[in-house]
Amino acid sequence: MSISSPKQPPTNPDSTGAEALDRNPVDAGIKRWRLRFPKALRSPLGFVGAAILLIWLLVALFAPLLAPFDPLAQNFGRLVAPDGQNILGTDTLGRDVFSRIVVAARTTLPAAVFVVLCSAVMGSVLGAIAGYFGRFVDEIIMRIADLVFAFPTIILAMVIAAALGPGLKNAIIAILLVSWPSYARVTRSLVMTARSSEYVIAGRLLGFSAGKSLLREIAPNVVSPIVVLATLDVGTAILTMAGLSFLSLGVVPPTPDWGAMISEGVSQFSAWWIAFFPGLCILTIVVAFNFIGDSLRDTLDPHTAQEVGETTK
Amino acid sequence: MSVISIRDLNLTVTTGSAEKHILRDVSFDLEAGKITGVAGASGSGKTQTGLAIMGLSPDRSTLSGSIDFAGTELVGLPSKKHNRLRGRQLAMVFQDPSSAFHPMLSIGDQITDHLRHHRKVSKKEALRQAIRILGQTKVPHPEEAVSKYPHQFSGGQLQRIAFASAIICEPKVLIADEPTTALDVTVQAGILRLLRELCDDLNLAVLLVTHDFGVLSSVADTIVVMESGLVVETGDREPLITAPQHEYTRSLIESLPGAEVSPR
Amino acid sequence: SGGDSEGGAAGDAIVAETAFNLKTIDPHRQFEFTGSTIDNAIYQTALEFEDGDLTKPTDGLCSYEMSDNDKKMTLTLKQKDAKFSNGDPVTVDDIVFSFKRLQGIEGNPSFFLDGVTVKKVDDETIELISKNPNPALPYILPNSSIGIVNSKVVKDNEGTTDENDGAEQFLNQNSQGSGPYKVETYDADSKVVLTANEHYNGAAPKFSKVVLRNVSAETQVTDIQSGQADVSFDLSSDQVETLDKNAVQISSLPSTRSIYIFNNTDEEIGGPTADPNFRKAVASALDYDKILDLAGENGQRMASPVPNEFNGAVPKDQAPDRDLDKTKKLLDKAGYDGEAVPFHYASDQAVNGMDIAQLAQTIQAQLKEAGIKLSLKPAPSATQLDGFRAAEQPMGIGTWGADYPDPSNYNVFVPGGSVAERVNWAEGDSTEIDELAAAATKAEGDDRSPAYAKLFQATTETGIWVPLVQPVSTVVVSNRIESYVSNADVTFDFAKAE
Amino acid sequence: MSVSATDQQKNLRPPKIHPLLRFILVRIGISILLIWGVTVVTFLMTNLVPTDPVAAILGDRAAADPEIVAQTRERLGLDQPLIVQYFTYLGNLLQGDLGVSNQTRVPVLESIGQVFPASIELGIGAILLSVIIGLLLGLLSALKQNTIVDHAIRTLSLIGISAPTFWIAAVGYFVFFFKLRVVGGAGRLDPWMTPPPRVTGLYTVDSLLAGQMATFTNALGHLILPSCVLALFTIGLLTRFSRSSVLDIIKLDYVTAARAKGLAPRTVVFKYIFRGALVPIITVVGLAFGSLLSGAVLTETVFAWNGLGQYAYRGATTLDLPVIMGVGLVIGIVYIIVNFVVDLIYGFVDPRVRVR
Amino acid sequence: MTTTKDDTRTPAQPLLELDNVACEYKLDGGGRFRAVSDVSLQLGRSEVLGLVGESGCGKSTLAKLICGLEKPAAGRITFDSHPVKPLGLGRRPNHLLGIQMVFQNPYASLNPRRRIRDQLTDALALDSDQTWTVDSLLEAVDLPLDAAQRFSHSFSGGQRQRIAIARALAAGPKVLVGDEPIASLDAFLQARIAKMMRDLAIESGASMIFISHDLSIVHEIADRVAVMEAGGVVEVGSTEQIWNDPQHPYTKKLLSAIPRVDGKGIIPG
Ligand SMILES: Nc1ncnc2c1ncn2[C@@H]1O[C@H](COP(=O)(O)OP(=O)(O)OP(=O)(O)O)[C@@H](O)[C@H]1O
Ligand SMILES: Nc1ncnc2c1ncn2[C@@H]1O[C@H](COP(=O)(O)OP(=O)(O)OP(=O)(O)O)[C@@H](O)[C@H]1O
Ligand SMILES: [Mg+2]
Ligand SMILES: [Mg+2]
Repeated sequence: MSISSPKQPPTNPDSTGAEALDRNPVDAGIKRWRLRFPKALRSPLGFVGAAILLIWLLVALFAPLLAPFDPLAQNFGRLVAPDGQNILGTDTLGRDVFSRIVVAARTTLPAAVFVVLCSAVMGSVLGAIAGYFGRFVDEIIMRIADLVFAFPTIILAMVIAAALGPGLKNAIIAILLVSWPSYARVTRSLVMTARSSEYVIAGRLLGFSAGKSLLREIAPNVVSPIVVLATLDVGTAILTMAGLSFLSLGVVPPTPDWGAMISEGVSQFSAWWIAFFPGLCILTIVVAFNFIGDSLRDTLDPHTAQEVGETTK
Repeated sequence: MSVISIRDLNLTVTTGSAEKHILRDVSFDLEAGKITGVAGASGSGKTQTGLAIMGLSPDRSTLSGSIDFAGTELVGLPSKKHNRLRGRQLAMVFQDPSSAFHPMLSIGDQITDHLRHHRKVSKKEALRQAIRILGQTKVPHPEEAVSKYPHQFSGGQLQRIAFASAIICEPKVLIADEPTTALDVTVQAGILRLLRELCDDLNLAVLLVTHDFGVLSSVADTIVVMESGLVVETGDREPLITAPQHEYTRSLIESLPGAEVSPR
Repeated sequence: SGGDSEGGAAGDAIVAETAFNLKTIDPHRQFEFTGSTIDNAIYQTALEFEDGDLTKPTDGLCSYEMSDNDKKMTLTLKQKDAKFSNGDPVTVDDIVFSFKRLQGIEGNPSFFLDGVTVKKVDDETIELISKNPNPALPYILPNSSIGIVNSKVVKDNEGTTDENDGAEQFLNQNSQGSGPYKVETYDADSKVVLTANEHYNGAAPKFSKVVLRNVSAETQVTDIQSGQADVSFDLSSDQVETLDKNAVQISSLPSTRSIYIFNNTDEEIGGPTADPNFRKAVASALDYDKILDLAGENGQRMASPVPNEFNGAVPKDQAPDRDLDKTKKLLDKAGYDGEAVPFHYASDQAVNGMDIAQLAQTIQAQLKEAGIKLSLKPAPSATQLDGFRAAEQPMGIGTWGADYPDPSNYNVFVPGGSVAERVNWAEGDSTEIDELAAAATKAEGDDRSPAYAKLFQATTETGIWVPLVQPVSTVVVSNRIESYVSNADVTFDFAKAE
Repeated sequence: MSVSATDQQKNLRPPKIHPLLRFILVRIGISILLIWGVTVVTFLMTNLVPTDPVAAILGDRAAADPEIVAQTRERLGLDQPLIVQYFTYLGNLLQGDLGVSNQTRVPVLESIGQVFPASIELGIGAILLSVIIGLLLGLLSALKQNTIVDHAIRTLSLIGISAPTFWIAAVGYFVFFFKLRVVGGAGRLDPWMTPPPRVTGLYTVDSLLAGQMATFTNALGHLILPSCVLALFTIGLLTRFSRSSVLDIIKLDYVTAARAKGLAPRTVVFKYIFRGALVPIITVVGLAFGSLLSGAVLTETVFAWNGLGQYAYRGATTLDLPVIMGVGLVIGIVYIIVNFVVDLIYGFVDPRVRVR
Repeated sequence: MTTTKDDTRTPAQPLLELDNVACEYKLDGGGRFRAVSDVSLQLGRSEVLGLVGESGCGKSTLAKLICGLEKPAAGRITFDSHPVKPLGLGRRPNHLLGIQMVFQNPYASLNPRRRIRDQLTDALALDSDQTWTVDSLLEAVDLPLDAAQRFSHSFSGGQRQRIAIARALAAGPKVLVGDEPIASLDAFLQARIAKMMRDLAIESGASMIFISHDLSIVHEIADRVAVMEAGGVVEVGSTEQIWNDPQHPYTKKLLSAIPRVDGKGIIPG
């Protein structure tokens, strides 16, 4: 439902001078494309984000080695405050909070990345179809996207999860169903801009069919904004999954999960450590993805960046 | 007596870690009642020269040298003081008339807000003057025009309105940055005529930035040719065009179709 | 804390908090904790349990007499000064109408008077005739679902004694009882406010207003400590532990609810759970002390689904203990190959502060130690109940709250009973138990208790039901309330709080 | 590059209706279509839920009796084919009948009438906070681009959109209410307070209307924390968006032109830059309102805020289908209406649509 | 509407023929705008037709019609005795591949994500005669050979436009349509690129339609000139004829508005 007027990059009278290159935003973005990832990480935020993410990846990878205790074993006193043995305390069932937090990274991270990958693929394919073929195909796909947008994410996910039953798989399905439209919107708008751009028309004049030009000429130009959007969206997916778990509609116990740990913890205000640390974990990891995504977005040209920004929920 | 006298103007801009020298020792004068044209290929620093006079150089740039405006040194002038000159003494017209106006504000509002700000005149009085000025710049139906919005005008009309806005406070200096580049030839002629008239009638010192020697040949009194931030040649219109001294000027003019350059 | 001065603002209102499961306060339809808490304050009943002694029904509006064969009960109107909230006196007609309406509208509590014929004898006497001997009847009548309503007003507002009754909405908004309070505002989702019934024939309550708020347990913790609330119903033992004991009063009572594991007897559905050896292995694999720990200080072991305070309860020292060697032998006998058994429970439910989700995780961990693998299948209680009701769940956690304190209420666990059907346990599956059940039904007077105890012991021995714990019902009361009554009958008596 | 007005007119076949009217009509059309779509989705969604509504309606005891179950099924029309059920549902909807909650037997419309103002109060509180704070921060950040202020604001806004709402809500409740006592506790009022006489259903407004200052301060004290928590995400969102939107505008010629006119910097910022940036921002505010409604589910749960979110949560976990359908429909409609209004504002603000 | 018949027909069968062509745009606010109406034109072999007129008069629309990128509202376009069909979703039919276009904006007309070589190879595949190779193309447009390995962002506007020309030529077109291919270039580059286009087109045996609003450049390179005003062609004739003896008042106005680079200080018009 957003009104987006396809803006053409400004055309300025140009020279042969090489310094003029920086002045066209499209080019500036492209020039940086190949350097984008390393460059994005060179910005302070990007670096901090990458560092945090790296730490979390290592944690997830080596969780079994890092966790001092069995995350499922109810071996300790219940609700023990952080001390030398249980450095982050124990929960209501006497399980080590630190071990649970560490192991929970193993479910959260891959699940979030997986769900984002799926919805990015699903959304951008649909968006590309809508954007390229236009007319009623576009109408149908985008109206459905609008409909999904019109529903509050968490309520829709809640109903889906409640209907299918809690569980990681169902939470992923629920999030997938509600998160594809942002990709569809961005892709559609990018494809629509690209479709009427002169290089695509030039290709069509050289005898490319619509499908070939979509794949060969447009797709490469849409990938990077989608990557940026997806990076930012991993954070959102983690938050939504945590929200579902918080409402006991997500990961099935006893699998450790941050959202579920918070939900357990808020009923024990005095045992603040149960909820506080998992919240911090969610915060840091989402911040990491957002920092990286934001730095990546800065390397896009302004128009595309805005397109990405506008539709992010 | 020159209204503005630029001496050894240097401008450097820092982008990231790199420093870029945009203007190098630029010197020339603007005189009242005369149009000084600045020519040069794209990126040669024409626009930046104009902006330096207006005090609108890019952020994180350093300006050195001297711009003397009727006894006031503009280089290093505190921005508050510069702001008092802008619009009132120094006016500017931009290349693309359709983007130089805020699409959501009425024409009347946009050409009088600086008048009201500088002169503290009432809204009604300001509008009255606006209508007069629009008449002077030959905008059709000035009374209706003030309540219309930019998109309701053609490019040529908007450029006339931009001139009206520029002269409404009776400035001494007018900087016109490629005022006709975005316009059709037929419209261009009208705008050039308007520029000439305004310059003569109001005794304005005009700085006309353009890379079109046809335009300079029609209206400029003196011409300054720039190449990558350097002034390569300064001179009166006719000799400079017909018998350019500098190799760069010569190559520029010779590349134009229909140019009449005297052989060496 | 500044709670006291703030609390003072509450003045003559008493604020109670509970997580609502409120569907209605039409007494003849309500069947949940919140509804009955409210109806207890609004409606009087024909009989009562004095001072919460559930073993001895006493006179309420009426006095009663049972015939020798337990088939006829005679009620005599005793409190002739009782008045409804609009000033009408309570008559025998009102009582008869209320009984008949309960039976006729086919609501959830209709079963209370199944097979009972209500007959007005004269303006002071009513006869209740049962088809079969019905010794439980005196224990049933004190239930707030059998509250006495003003028949005239209810009839004027579409109230009938058959399923065409349309007075529910009316009764929600305009209570028609003779109890100490009446409804001021009713919002099933958030808040119910009661005000004193000035026509009440007992001592006028000290607090002329009762605010019952729908608040989750975690918020109740902060509210009771900060003086935002006077009474909290749902705190878990862990939460109670953290409270400042100088600022609050804690009353814990044995709960009338039982928490148990059910095992499906149908091999197609339950797999290993259909094997008695497996079920018994489960019973001996559990670490009951730890489970008891979750329930808090006054939680009790159970040797059958019947709460320990009830007639017919199996003494709790007969409850099984953990014996992993036994488990191992039994599992070998059952030929259990370590396959994961789906274990269903309601993820959003807490029973007397006992979180079912946590209980399930504990059970899973304990059974794992014994070599039994469970895969947890949590679901919102509505969905979970659907599956249980359809008898499709192999194993899981069930809870039962007493409708009335009589062992016959637990016949649902006996083959053919409504809960037994959910594990596909039908009459005839066990002749021994069928015989015991028949004997218990026949038993009279003092024989009933041992007869039922025998029945439930046999029932529990099959391992189809593994009773886990009888939790405690904890009511936390702020220090602003100087004296109060909280007992097994009324969890908290608003009218008696001072 | 513009065409002279006369040329345009010569070849123009004018539209039959005024473009603004047409714009509005098209928007209304799309909105109606979307609302219809929402009814289909809610209906289908709830029919996919594998639960038996009859059991939920009847309750545990009565559901055991197959005869009663069959009767109820017939009474509710659940024995009809799906399409017939849908049209019955649609017909009822058109008469303002959203059905009756399976759990509480209260008509859904009535309950929504109760909880909706609560959510709106929270939503308006949050959106006001986020718009004011978000826009100002965004503006500041853009004007001070690449300074320490800008970096700080950008970092903070990123953290703002990264924090799990329910966690912040719990931490905030613990710190600001439980420990510090600077805000009101759970719920919309202290429990013993009587809500003000209902006019709008917003306690803050109603108490002011009734002149009950004590109630007003109390309601405000309860409102402040949840709306701050809820606003946190949208503040981050709007800060970021208004920053980039302002940066886009700052580059434009008309801003340089305005500065070249010697206007006071304040005038340039608010009259030119901000106004230009506002149009895209309005759209995002519309979208942000949608995400507020989502965030409300979790926030309301923590703060015992008896609004749509909590109502929806209870509906979803008890699989109370009429409630889910009702809430879905209402929120969908609100979202569509908000965006419709946003589009209209867009149309009215932009003279290119308004004036021809 | 004044319309003029194209009476300067080339004797033989024309390569491209427009017959009373019109085009309409739907406007956002409803209503329609007729951007081109009743245009008849012919293009012979090895000829350069200049198309001039002020902004918005429909020049680009006409170019799009010729390439099949817009659907004509009326009239017929014939290329090499084949009707020009509007381009749908499928491939462009082979017999129409002989019409190629060079666009106005050099920044948008090359794919930023593909190497120059790939983009040229796509075009070379169309030319059965194998007249060109990537290297010879680059040489022809005065670019270093290593340009083939690079992406478009490393070229300036003028260089890109030359690549775009090379790509259009590579396809071996019979008609090359240039839609203001020089408008966004530096004034000092415009004439150079325009001449290069003409020379390359004629050398490779193609015809060219050269759209510009810069009459002095059209004068330099066109054999015939068509003048457009408000969607219609008002005058067609040989360049000399138009320049020396313009018939239509609009043409006169247009010509007189060109400023001369003579240093005389005369404002045209
Ligand atoms: N804000 C800025 N930051 C850094 N460099 C700038 C900035 N603005 C302009 N430049 C550089 O300054 C040089 C001179 O620019 P200027 O705009 O004065 O050129 P110009 O002669 O007006 O060119 P054109 O004919 O294209 O308008 C160019 O190399 C340009 O890249
Ligand atoms: N897609 C479109 N929708 C509506 N109107 C259009 C569209 N494209 C062009 N027009 C209008 O059609 C007219 C002719 O446009 P066209 O682009 O053909 O002009 P042009 O002669 O190429 O102008 P320029 O010299 O500015 O490129 C213009 O008035 C333009 O506003
Ligand atoms: Mg410039
Ligand atoms: Mg064009």
